[in-house]
Amino acid sequence: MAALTLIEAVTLALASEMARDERVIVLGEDVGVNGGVFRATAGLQQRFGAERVQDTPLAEAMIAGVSVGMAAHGMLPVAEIQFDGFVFPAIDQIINHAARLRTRTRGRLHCPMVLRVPYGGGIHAPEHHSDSPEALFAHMPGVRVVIPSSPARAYGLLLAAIRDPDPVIFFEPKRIYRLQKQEVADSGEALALDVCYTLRDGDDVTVVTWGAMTYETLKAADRLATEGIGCEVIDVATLSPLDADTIIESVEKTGRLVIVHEAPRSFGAGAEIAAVVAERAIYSLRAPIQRVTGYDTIMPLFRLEMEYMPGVERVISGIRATLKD
Amino acid sequence: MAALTLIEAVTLALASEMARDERVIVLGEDVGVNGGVFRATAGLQQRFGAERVQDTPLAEAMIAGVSVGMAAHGMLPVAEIQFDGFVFPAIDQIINHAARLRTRTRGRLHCPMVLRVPYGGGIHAPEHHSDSPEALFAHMPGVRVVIPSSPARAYGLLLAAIRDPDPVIFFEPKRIYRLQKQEVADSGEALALDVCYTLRDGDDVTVVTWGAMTYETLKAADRLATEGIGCEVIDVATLSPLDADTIIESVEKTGRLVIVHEAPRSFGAGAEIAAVVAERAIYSLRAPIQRVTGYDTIMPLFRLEMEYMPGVERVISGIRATLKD
Amino acid sequence: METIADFEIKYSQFLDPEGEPQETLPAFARDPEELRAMYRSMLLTRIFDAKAVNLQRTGKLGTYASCLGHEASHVGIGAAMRPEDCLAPSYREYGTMLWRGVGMHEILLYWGGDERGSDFAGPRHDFPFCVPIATQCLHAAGAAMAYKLRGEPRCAVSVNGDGGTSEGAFYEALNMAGAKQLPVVFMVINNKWAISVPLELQTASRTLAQKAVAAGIPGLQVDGNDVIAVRHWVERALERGRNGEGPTLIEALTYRLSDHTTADDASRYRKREEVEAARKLEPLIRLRRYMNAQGIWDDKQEEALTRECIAAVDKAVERYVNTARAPVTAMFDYLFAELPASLREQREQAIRLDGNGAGH
Amino acid sequence: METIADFEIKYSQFLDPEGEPQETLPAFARDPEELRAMYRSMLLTRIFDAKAVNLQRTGKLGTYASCLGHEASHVGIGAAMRPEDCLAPSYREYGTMLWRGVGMHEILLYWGGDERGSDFAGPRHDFPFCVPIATQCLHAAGAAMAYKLRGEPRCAVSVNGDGGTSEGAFYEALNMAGAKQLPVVFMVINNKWAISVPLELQTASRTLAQKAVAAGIPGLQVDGNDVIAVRHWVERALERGRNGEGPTLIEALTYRLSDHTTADDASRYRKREEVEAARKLEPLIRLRRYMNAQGIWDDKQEEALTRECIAAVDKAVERYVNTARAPVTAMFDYLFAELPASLREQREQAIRLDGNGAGH
Ligand SMILES: Cc1ncc(C[n+]2csc(CCOP(=O)(O)OP(=O)(O)O)c2C)c(N)n1
Ligand SMILES: Cc1ncc(C[n+]2csc(CCOP(=O)(O)OP(=O)(O)O)c2C)c(N)n1
Ligand SMILES: [Mg+2]
Ligand SMILES: [Mg+2]
Repeated sequence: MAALTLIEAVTLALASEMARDERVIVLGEDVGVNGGVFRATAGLQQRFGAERVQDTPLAEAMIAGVSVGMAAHGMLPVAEIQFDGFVFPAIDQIINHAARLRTRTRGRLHCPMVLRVPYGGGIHAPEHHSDSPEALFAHMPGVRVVIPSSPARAYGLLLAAIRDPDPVIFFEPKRIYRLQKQEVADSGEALALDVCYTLRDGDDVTVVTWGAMTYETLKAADRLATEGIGCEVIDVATLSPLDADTIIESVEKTGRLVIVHEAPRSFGAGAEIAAVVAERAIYSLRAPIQRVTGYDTIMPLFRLEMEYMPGVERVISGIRATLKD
Repeated sequence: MAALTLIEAVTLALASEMARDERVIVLGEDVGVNGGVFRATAGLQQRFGAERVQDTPLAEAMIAGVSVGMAAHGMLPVAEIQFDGFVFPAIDQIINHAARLRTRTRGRLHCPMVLRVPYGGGIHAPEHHSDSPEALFAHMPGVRVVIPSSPARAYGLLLAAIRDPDPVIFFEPKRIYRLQKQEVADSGEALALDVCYTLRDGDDVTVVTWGAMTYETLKAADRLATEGIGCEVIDVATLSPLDADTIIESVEKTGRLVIVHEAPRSFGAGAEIAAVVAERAIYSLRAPIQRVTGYDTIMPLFRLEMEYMPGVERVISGIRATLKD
Repeated sequence: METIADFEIKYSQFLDPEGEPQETLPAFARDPEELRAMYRSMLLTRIFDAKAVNLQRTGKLGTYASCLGHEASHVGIGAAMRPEDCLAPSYREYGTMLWRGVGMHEILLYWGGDERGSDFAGPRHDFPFCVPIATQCLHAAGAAMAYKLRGEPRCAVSVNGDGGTSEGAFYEALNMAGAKQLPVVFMVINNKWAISVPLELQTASRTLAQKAVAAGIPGLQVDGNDVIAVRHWVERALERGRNGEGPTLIEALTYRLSDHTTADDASRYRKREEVEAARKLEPLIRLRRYMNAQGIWDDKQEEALTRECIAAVDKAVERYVNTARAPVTAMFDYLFAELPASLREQREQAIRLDGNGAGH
Repeated sequence: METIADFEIKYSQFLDPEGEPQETLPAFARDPEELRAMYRSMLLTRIFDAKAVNLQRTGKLGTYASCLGHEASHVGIGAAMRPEDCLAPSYREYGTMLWRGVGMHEILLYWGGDERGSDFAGPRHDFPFCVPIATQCLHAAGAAMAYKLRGEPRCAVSVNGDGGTSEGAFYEALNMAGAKQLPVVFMVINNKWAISVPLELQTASRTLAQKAVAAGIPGLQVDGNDVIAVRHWVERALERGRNGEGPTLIEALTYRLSDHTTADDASRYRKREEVEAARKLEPLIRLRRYMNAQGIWDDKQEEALTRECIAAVDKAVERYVNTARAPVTAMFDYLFAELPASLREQREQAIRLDGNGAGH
């Protein structure tokens, strides 16, 4: 058992599953000798060789499409897209193929691939390196969208993603890659997909979030706790398919809902959560739902990025707004 | 003034604006001699020549990217993507470039392009020819998503889209391309973007929809009218940026909201509408919001497609459900 | 200036349009059984194809993409491949698929709007039809990567058209396969048209085989109406792949004698004379002529085979038209290995509404 | 088998690493003023580049992509282009941009996280830096299409790296430009590395110039450390474009002497010896040697020029560091030509929260 950062937990999960199952193949740009631009695959090529940890040519549609082909033919590819802003050329292969290979062939072929995508802002990165495109993938039936928010969940959810017989888009919140260490045992035990994780219990308001925003949200909850306000903080973890039940249950208890995400608000993933609650738990709501999100603008270059991203203050005002009524 | 189908209105708008403004260039696969696989560009090459109506090589990322380049350099490209299922390779150019050229250059360059995309099911088309991916584009700040639902709106909104100085994704509901004729004058008058169109007034329930589903919705409203139930039917028309005000106002009047769309429900565009209402008009709601949508599955091949798509019966039950409370 | 690299693109034809051998035939082509088997497959494909077009015209099939004229290219690929190799087709390669064991009724099911057509009996590892142009090239490269990693002596074969060579995915696949020396064969069926777009508007490239140069892999052009040339060179390319010598691009020159699909009207954009000229080069005639000349095929055999093929096609059509619609639950039951809890309610709804005017 | 097409790829170098002419120099290179202007630009670029790396190291700049070693390739392109031509760069071509009139402080603003850096004074029609690899090739093709349609004698030039030649967008642009005979020049700066991926893993293609063959357009390789070769061949390619003779692909062979960016540590993946060997071929030395030998440049001039460049860089740095952050409203005000009503509230919120711990 060792204290690991989130990215170290990713590396550990990869190494662990590669050792356990030789069908697991890591591929992507710079994942080999260099160990990935974030070092998520550091040491893997040395340990498992250049066939199992492959540097690919620079082409994201290719990385996704080749992964589909490998996955359909008995391998378990875990592909890395270098940054959020470069995942878009891969969308065609994900939506038209990975997501529907099982449906199209009535189960004759399926596509057990994982596409790892470091995402989000807050690290003062260059242009096109700070996007949060999770909502696009969440709207694709047939793929799972999984987002860890702690080292332990990164380890357990990535194992689950690799073992899952269907495609998983695994968004890694790069802003918290190295934020905190947590004891993570290399137990080989996967965590459950398709369920939310309740990070903190509370009776006054339900706050639903994922990725790096869990940190801002937990900090806000801490602050509000000193005022006697109890926030129930739910990390969605698997964004799609969504475990609405856990959220509904919580809202039925608290009567208030705040959703926090970094991506632009409109047509973002928070909208689905709000919609589900408006459909299934409207009579429990004692105040309007609040979304605390990025603005409906282009993620700015880094001098303005912290003005773009929801921070503790914005989360707190969102929560307070629901408590007014 | 002539009675035109929706697709004829598209052709008319293209011809009209090409005649008025020589910067307008039509490009895409088979748009030339063949006049487009749906015949939306029929006759245009004969009239305006092969430079202004260009058959391109078969590559959607290219079509989008070349359009960005042309648009940044003084032309007004109107590109056709042949079918919904083939728009995905173009996403990278749309989200990373078209949507943000103005922002990135602080207005030095901008991108007045239109991407026309016939979309949706119900025409017994082959695989990958019946998708409804509008929500993906609606979540991209910096592009407009416009969807006409009648010949007159097709004409007026397409003119507006071409004249708009920013990129517009113009989704054309192919199922109603030839469903009904309507008198459309070649007035050269654009309709307003960024506003909803209220197609029918009613006091009992607000039904928000777009594209081909306006027909199912209007039929449902007709049927319910015979029972004395008044549906206010709103065609969103510009999905993004969304004119929430019109919807809110209507919900404030009716107290009930049903959203109808063909795309899969979860993380679909309907979620945003539900979310906005849950935020801004929750106290007006007298019943849970209902979404009547495609299922969260892959759009099936055509033998099952009518079981997938919301039809009049499903719309009616959705409306009835909100009237129960 | 010095020349630092040079390339040449070769062309191969064994039988000319008159059925005259132009070179010494490869061994398989000297075996009458082999020739008859390929001829049988081409004829069956043609009869099947005509029937399918007919079914569409009479409202019994959805939009259908005819393969008229492509029989030699398609059957040649099928005959060259081994069962354990993997096919990643586009949407037109019935000749290849039938040779490999896909049922005619399964092809009809697919174009009849039923996913079960892609759950075919043929090689269970083959990819299904692929409509998004050139995306299948990457799947073939991926399958080839799997074989290479496991050390299996197998190859993947992707097939796309002339239009498909304009898509980024095509080049990305070639380049990847070259960089990794994957056991894959990229077939480009150059039938001169991509719907209404003629080759000259598609690319300035004189041949499509030369696109291999960009990836540093061998490329060659064959007469795609000569089943012997197609089979021979695909066999050689597959051998190269199995021997670890990497990928090959083969351009098969043929002509789309039909409309693009039944939804298309080619008379809008191409001249009848062009089609008539191309018809003279079509693949069945020349093989029959050659076999006739060799005394290994006669009119009686032709007649018997035609009857046999028609009977087989009719049987498949019957099976197709008698296949009941799949249950609505099928939409849900193959989305994931297990139905997520969140979808149970939608599944119930679909069952409840089935046939009940749901989408109508 | 007959050969139906053949191709050769040529290589051009005027000045060898010792500064010895290998061929008769083009006219511009016989004009001392021209040589000194290019040398000045290369030296300014180098001094600017070193300073930028330094600013990053001291926390005054974000991640920065050094152009060390690329000066001849970049300045050669700039010197060949006319102001009315259009540049579609990647993220490294400071030499080209400075030549064309972009301010050094603007480049710094960009890497300092401020969009105003892309609102540069230089040619207002040039595209901004482009990070998504190879996507800019399509923009150049689009701009070229606009020029062609309007009959303007202008060309577009896109620049990408060796790694960029693996992206589908690169090939799609080449093919489109070939099919339409667009006035565009595709520059591939082959610096041997794409971050940690060496050329051998990127492609099996022996040269990157031969990728032109796939599009049926001319391709050629030049010594990218020889500013004369780069400028000469880019000029020729631009002339071809302006004369309606279509696109050209030029591969400039150089070497990335720096880390990929300041966020990279190249010692993890490449040998010091390789870098040392490459350093001997770098572009400034050879032009200086040649100019020295010609008696048109001496140490005193070198010293004066160095001082002048340092002063210019310092001034730009000062201007950069003194540029106040843009207002938060900037996020909203350039999204569309006019702010949509739906965004007004968000804009108000951003103003209200500005600096108020919003994202902190
Ligand atoms: C990505 C994509 N874009 C567009 C289409 C629509 N489409 C179907 S077939 C076709 C032409 C294909 O031409 P070619 O590659 O030459 O193959 P052929 O049909 O001639 O066999 C087009 C444009 C598609 N299926 N996929
Ligand atoms: C589409 C895309 N994928 C990945 C990246 C991340 N990335 C930035 S630079 C780079 C390597 C580029 O190599 P090359 O094209 O040779 O250009 P160089 O940096 O050597 O100038 C990569 C992978 C990116 N910017 N865009
Ligand atoms: Mg074709
Ligand atoms: Mg490079």
